[in-house]
Amino acid sequence: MAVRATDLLLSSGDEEHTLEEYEGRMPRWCTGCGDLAILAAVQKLCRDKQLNREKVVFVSGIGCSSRFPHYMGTYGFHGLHGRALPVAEGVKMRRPDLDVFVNTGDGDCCSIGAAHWMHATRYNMNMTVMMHDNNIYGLTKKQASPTSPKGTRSNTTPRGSDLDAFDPLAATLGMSNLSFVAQAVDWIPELLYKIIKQGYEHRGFSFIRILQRCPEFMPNRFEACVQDPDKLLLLTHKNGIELSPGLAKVYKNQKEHDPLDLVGAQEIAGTSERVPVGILYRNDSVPCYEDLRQPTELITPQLIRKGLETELDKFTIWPSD
Amino acid sequence: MAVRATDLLLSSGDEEHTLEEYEGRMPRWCTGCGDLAILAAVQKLCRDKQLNREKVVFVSGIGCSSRFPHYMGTYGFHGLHGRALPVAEGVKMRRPDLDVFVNTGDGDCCSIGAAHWMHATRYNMNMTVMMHDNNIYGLTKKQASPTSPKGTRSNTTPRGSDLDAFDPLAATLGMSNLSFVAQAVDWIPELLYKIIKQGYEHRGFSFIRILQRCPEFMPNRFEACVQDPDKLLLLTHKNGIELSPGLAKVYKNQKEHDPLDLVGAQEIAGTSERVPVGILYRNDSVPCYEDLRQPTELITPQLIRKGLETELDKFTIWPSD
Amino acid sequence: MPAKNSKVSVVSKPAMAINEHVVEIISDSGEGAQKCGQSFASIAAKMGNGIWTVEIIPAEIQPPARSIEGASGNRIRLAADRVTNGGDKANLMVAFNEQVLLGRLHADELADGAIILLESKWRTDPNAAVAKSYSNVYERLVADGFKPIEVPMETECLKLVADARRGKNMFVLGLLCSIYSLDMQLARDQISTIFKKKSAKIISANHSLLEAGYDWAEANLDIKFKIPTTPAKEPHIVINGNTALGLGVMASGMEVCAMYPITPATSASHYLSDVFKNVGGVVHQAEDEIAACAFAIGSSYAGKCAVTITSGPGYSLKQECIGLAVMAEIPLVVINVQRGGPSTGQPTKPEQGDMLTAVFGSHGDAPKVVMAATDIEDCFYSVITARRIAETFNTVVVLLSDAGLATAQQPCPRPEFSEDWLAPPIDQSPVEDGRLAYDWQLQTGRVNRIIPGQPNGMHTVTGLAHDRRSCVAYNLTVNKEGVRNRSLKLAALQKTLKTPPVFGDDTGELLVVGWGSTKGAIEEAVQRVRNDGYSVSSLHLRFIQPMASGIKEILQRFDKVLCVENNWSDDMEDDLITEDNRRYSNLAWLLRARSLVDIDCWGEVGEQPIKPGTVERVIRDRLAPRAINKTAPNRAAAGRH
Amino acid sequence: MPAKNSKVSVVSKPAMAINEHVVEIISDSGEGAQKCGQSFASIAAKMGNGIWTVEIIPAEIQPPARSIEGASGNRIRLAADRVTNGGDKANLMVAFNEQVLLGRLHADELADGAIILLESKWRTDPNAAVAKSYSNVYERLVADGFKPIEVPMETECLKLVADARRGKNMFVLGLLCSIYSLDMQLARDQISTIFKKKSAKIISANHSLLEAGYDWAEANLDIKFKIPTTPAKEPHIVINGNTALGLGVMASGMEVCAMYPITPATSASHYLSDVFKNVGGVVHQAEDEIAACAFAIGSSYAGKCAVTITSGPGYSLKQECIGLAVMAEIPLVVINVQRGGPSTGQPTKPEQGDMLTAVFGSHGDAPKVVMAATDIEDCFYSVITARRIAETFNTVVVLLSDAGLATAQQPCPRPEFSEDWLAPPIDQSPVEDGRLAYDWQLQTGRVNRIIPGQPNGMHTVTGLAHDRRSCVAYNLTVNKEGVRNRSLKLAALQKTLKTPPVFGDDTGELLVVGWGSTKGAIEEAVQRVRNDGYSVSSLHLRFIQPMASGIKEILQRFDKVLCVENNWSDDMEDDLITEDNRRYSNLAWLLRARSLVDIDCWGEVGEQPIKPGTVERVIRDRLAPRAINKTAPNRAAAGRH
Ligand SMILES: Cc1ncc(C[n+]2csc(CCOP(=O)(O)OP(=O)(O)O)c2C)c(N)n1
Ligand SMILES: Cc1ncc(C[n+]2csc(CCOP(=O)(O)OP(=O)(O)O)c2C)c(N)n1
Ligand code: SF4
Ligand code: SF4
Ligand SMILES: [Mg+2]
Ligand SMILES: [Mg+2]
Repeated sequence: MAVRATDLLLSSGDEEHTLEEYEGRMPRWCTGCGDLAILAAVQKLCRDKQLNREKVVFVSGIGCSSRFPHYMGTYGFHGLHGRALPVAEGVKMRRPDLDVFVNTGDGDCCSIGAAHWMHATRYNMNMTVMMHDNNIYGLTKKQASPTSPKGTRSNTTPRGSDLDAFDPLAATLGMSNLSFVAQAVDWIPELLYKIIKQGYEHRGFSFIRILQRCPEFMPNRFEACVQDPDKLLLLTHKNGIELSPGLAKVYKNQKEHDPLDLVGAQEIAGTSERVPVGILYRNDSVPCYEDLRQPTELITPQLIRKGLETELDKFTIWPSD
Repeated sequence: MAVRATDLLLSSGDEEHTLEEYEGRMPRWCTGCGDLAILAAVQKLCRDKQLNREKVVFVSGIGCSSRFPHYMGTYGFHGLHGRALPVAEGVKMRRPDLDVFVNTGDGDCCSIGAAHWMHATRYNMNMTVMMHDNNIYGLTKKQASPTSPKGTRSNTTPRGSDLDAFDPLAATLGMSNLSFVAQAVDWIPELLYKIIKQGYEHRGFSFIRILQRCPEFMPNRFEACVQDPDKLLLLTHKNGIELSPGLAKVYKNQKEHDPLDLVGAQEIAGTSERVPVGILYRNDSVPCYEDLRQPTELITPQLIRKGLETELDKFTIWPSD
Repeated sequence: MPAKNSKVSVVSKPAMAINEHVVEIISDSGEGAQKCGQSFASIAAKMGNGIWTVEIIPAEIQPPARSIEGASGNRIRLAADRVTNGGDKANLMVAFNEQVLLGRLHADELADGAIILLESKWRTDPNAAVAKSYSNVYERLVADGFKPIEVPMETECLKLVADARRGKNMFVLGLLCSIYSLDMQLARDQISTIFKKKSAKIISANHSLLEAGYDWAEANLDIKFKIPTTPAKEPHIVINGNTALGLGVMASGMEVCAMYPITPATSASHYLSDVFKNVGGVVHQAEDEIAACAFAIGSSYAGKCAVTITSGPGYSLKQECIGLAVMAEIPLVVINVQRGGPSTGQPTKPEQGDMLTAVFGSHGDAPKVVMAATDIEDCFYSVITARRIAETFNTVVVLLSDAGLATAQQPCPRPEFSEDWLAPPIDQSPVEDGRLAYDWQLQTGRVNRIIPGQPNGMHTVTGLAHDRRSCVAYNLTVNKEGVRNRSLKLAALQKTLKTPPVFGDDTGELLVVGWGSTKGAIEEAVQRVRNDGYSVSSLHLRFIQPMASGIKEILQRFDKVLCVENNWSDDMEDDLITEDNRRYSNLAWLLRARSLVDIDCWGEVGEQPIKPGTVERVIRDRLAPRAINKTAPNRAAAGRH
Repeated sequence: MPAKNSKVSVVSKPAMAINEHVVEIISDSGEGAQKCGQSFASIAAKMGNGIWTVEIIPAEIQPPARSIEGASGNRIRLAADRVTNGGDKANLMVAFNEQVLLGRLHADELADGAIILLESKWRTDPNAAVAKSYSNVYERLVADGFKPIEVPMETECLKLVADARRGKNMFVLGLLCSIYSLDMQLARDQISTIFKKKSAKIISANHSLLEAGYDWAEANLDIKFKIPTTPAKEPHIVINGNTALGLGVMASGMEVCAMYPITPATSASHYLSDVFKNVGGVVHQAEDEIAACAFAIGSSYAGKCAVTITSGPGYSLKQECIGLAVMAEIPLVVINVQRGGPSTGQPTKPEQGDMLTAVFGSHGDAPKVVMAATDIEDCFYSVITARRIAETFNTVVVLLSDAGLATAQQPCPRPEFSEDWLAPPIDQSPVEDGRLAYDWQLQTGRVNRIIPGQPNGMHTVTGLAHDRRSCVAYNLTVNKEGVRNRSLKLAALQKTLKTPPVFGDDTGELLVVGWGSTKGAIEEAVQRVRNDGYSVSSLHLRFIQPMASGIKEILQRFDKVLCVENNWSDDMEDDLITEDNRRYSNLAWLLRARSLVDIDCWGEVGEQPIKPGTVERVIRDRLAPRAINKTAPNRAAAGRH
């Protein structure tokens, strides 16, 4: 767990930040929308970490889930469909003092934004990415998304979708320079919180797929999982998630999985009958792009003058007098 | 091995097609460019398969490698940087009678075209895709590509590139609905030919990464591998590639690998010290998108009239008389 | 059946004859005001009224209940004759709660003296704040001079069904049938149709609700109107613009639609996804708009002319692909259902803001055809024309519609299918020796393209500059030849276009020029002021690029010319704005450049399609600015921006 | 050192004084003609000649040897005074083989009576076909009236080095030093500089080659010119346009450049990749152009104003992102180094074809600033201005350069760095209560933006329509306020722009109007015809949007106005083209619309920047069409497009 500038600030004697401070505008999601649970978990995390609100930026694309930043009491960037990640990279690049979070949807991330996702993973910049996966296009009112299960009836697939669902976990586990992947579900707040927290604490690109209920357009999608704890497989490990006794009692299917074990993670993602929840992979030793490319000197007008003059010298014809 | 319409045509008593017929314009690649070897292998394949030239379309993006279609004596579509795959999908969608090949570069496919690549894999349309991977941007004169090894000095990374190379094999093996992945090298013509042939014979989306030498901008990149057969790991299997005695003698590192074994393939891609060459994965049972979505009736003016009238009826207010 | 019917006619009060009315039904989303409004419009249309419906859509999926922004519903203009637009403010408004009503009041959507029918249950709501809010709004309405009528919708519905929230809309339909003297049998049939997938029990419950509403109105209201009808002699279809686009795609013989979801274009693709299969077509939802466009290009290249449907943000993303299709001369139909811009803008609101990017978009010289549909019917036929032009000239045809047309419904004559609408089957015959890939015709720049599968025609198309053989070009002459021919095709098409007719006199004081979806509103406004004796005419464009000949001559025959558009133009009354820096409306740019006539412009970038009354005010203002200034106190609010 | 120097002066023949010459050195690619040309230009510049160099670049990485399309090299115009463009046809041509020479002949690049120096080794090539080809070309040259001089380059070089292919270029440099009476010491120094990373042995070998070339020329040629020099009193830098852009980025205080490789923009990023780090900057090569633009936006949003550099296809891809930056009011500099379009077009060739897509690109009303650099020096300063405008107005500034400027070299005064070029450090102070995210100033639409890290300023920016608090807007009034303010900023900027000066008299018969990189060529052409007594002036624009005031008044003072641009416009002489359907050149569209002056246009879409001689011919043609027709037989070939 890396120490952040913001952690240090706790000792500065400021007043404690309350949960309310992290609230922004009134959420405008449907009743029962899983995004609400994610919002609650994130606000709690911010409070528990006592983040300075002005030092936090939530970046998103377009979709129901991408409204997220508006509902936080921090800075936010609600950008373009599919482009949350490159925007977030730009924000982080020369502002390592800012805590960057990204909220993206399954369409936003896995469809139009897929190339950026693959490359963001590779850049491994220090940010926490939550992919709200409701298996559908919510904001545009029900079209199949890549993660929609085969047979999903939607407005563009009225006779049921044709393709097997795209698996974001397997895809991520194949990406290069990977440093953190986890899966959470919106309906187990404790786990949701813990997983996002680990993502936040991981120094690097933390990708968290969150199974998110959309009662409006996919009312029954996750019902079986919600109702039947047996449908989940909880990944536990001392370097991953440790379950509270309460949870451990309810969720009987548990698997010790060391987040360092990539092949194990691939097997879990590829073959599990049950929905894995927990940290699939974490590698703390992948360098962050913003670190690799940080300036070596303080940028001052003098530095710029010096650098520029050096360059100009190379091209200069001096008067011969 | 599926039977194709074109195979059947062999018996039609036409004259045999010669190798020359498959030649297009004079290749304008640099001397020693690996693209030349790929071109030769593909022309030979077309001749051996006796493809009707007018029924073959080569689709490409932009890059040195994407000039490929111009050099074939078939139809060709030299399109936009990164967009070869969606164009090829459009070609194939309602023209299953056409044999579609795609030539794309490492920048074209893994950088700007990455989202299309992921989704083309998922659509699994019947086409043969050759990714000419020279680990560099050739046409634009030497910028790092995602597959450039860390430390590559290029025009945009004059002090050496910062990131570990992106691994296209591992990435593909994480993609959903995957049906065929192989790796070839430009400098072993026999294997190159055999692998492309298997890709062509596979009914579905056959993705072949070809390590391709670019003497102009990466002169030493693959030299060690070219010189030292020990640096390669040949994947053999009765359902994959079987080596000629000659090759088997030179390339001592061989590994029996069943193309159906995905986890095995992931291990090979993820951990091999040596460059694997052969079929990593093949699954013949993934349905092709164009089949799933083919018209159920012959499209005639009558059919259109009928369909349209049925629709119009739904909205019609008939005169009440 | 007859019994009930006759009962109804017996109790009916005498009705006041009126020529038209604008009716709005608004509720929280999910309460069914949409369905009520559409049914109401359908019944009136079947009886022979002219109608035009406008959807009132909240911006969120599930906006908070009882909120100003949550207003969801339908505006129906119904009239004795054909109507071409949604009309002006509402003459009668049915509101399911006072908050959604307030939203419409804020938006200045109620005509003076409009009749208001308001669900009364909130007055006695157990939540004091709700009750308070209700009576506040009620009092404000009274203060504003309205005489709101309280309707115990909930109470009445609960007599028949357990969940009034799901029944109110049919009760209101009955109410409206009484008020507008509609045929109750048609209403019952309508209910049977819309619930046809539901159980008989549900249908009968809704019939009862309908009748309860009717009876309540007959018993309690003393308003009753009769709008004369002229029953259609020919079959008509009642559809919205996006359905018309979908039907147009089917009828054009296109086989592939590649798209990515985006509001407000998507509903056209939804419709197609449902029905395209019946004519052998396929809707491909691609991974993004670029892929959708590339997919369509691939399909067109292979001989199956394709369409891609999108809205602003998607249109911007397709720019590079559009340039490729222009360059390689591959037919392609691109439909852009415009929405409020720039950027994500106002996804559900209409705007005509994408014309100039349609004309000048994509780098380099990328000449393409740009058309704009003027009404629902035109949405249908324009697609057919677009496909034909695209394949005749092997180029890109951009068809502009907008969020207004997309959801507006209007009856229009039922199209009679003609096989001429379809392209002949793709040519797979051998290519004669010596014929080249780009055998540009000297006079027209046209080319007969060669399609994969044609023996002896093998070549590689490319987005690079190329010669007649489609070989990469390395010099000025060859490049110039290609650029010239691609541009020339527009001139060749232009020669076939008719000069659009002037609406009104051929000369006069003021000519209003519009394009696309504003046709109905502009012509109605012009007609109104002409009726008052003003010398005003209008001209409406369907083809934006190329533009028919003869337009300059028309413009020159008027003292003043004014473009009226649903897009931005700087206001000359803004302090900083001068002739030198004013940013004109889209069409004004083009027309000024081409005709050199000093064209003024007026535009609105708002929530709804431009109203005829607004255009009327703008016209009067332009004709006698001072006088109007004094006599129209409402002007500021209505926004001569 | 002095000894050798004096020796040289002693043997020198008397030189003919001339005012300027255009020299070309061409070879197969890889033979070093580029290096030779650049060195030659540098030496001349150091002596005080005006120079302008143009790269001759083959379209392929490694084109076939001895091929027409393979010609690679350099064109150097050198003159007594400052030159502003590459001039007309070549007066002297050094060719390493007859095929590359033929290429230039086909392209009509040799002036009448041009001196040709041709490597003679091919005459006796063992391959009979080669020898034949050589003598054919030689004879054709003679037939065309040239007197080619055969130079035994290979033979002479082999006396000194083993691989003549790698040495010839320095031999030719010596040759040219003799012919143009250049200072051999400067030449030696130049060699020492360019080979400074190589061994002393290599340097000395190249010195010998240089001198061998010089001596051979002195001994064998009787051509010797002297172009007067005016040694600079101030320090000058010799750079090309893309280096100037890179230096401009450094000097502007921007910290982030996000890009994706594309010709011809990339060399600017190459240069920056090399040096940006020295001032703390970073070049990020993104996965595509969209990501590059989004990355730049993110960085700018976070307070570090960023630039993204691209060419046509990449520019088209960025359209959606550009609209977002406009909408959310995030400063952003977009540099578009234009190339031949449309689509992939002609990647290495110059064109000014992206102006209208820069002005009107991106859906909806997306007002942005569009500037165009007029010469090398202007490339540098424009970036600095662009950054300042972007941050002052929180908007997008598009800076247009092109492939011509990108690779052309010219001496310009060495900039004196000023700290005013930089923005102050980003504001991280607390935001006062009540200040809103978009506190648009009523008069100017401007806003002081709040940057993450500022306590009390938290808000979420969005591409949706929004109000002053950056909350999503749901109604006409709020949306209109945003649209108006974003548009108004352009008017506010426009008030600060100076009317561009007229080159020549303020009134007259013809005004030529241009923009961007054609300035030098146009003004030179105008000067030439003015010298002949014609009443012609020119006007050149740097700011395309907004456009300075006073331009209309200037246009009106001339009988005729003609836009001359490096982009397409339909030719009125084409049968199908009429006033009604003509597609105008880019600037002509804008100027006609704004000024209502009947502006004619002429354009070229070709291989090279427009030449002054071409413009001159066009001018003469426009002034007296018939007469010119007769007296200029070359006209067709030279392409009045
Ligand atoms: C370029 C572009 N294309 C399409 C859209 C329309 N659009 C908005 S959100 C969305 C998808 C929403 O699905 P998802 O990303 O899964 O988010 P959710 O709403 O389900 O949270 C689409 C297609 C857009 N705004 N911009
Ligand atoms: C939209 C767009 N961006 C960038 C370019 C410039 N470009 C052409 S080819 C290329 C990359 C070439 O690399 P790769 O795909 O690896 O192919 P190679 O030349 O190495 O075969 C780039 C960036 C372009 N033509 N279009
Ligand atoms: S539509 Fe679905 S995802 Fe969107 S707010 Fe409603 S429940 Fe949530
Ligand atoms: S630059 Fe490299 S990839 Fe391109 S043609 Fe030359 S050798 Fe081949
Ligand atoms: Mg979703
Ligand atoms: Mg490459």
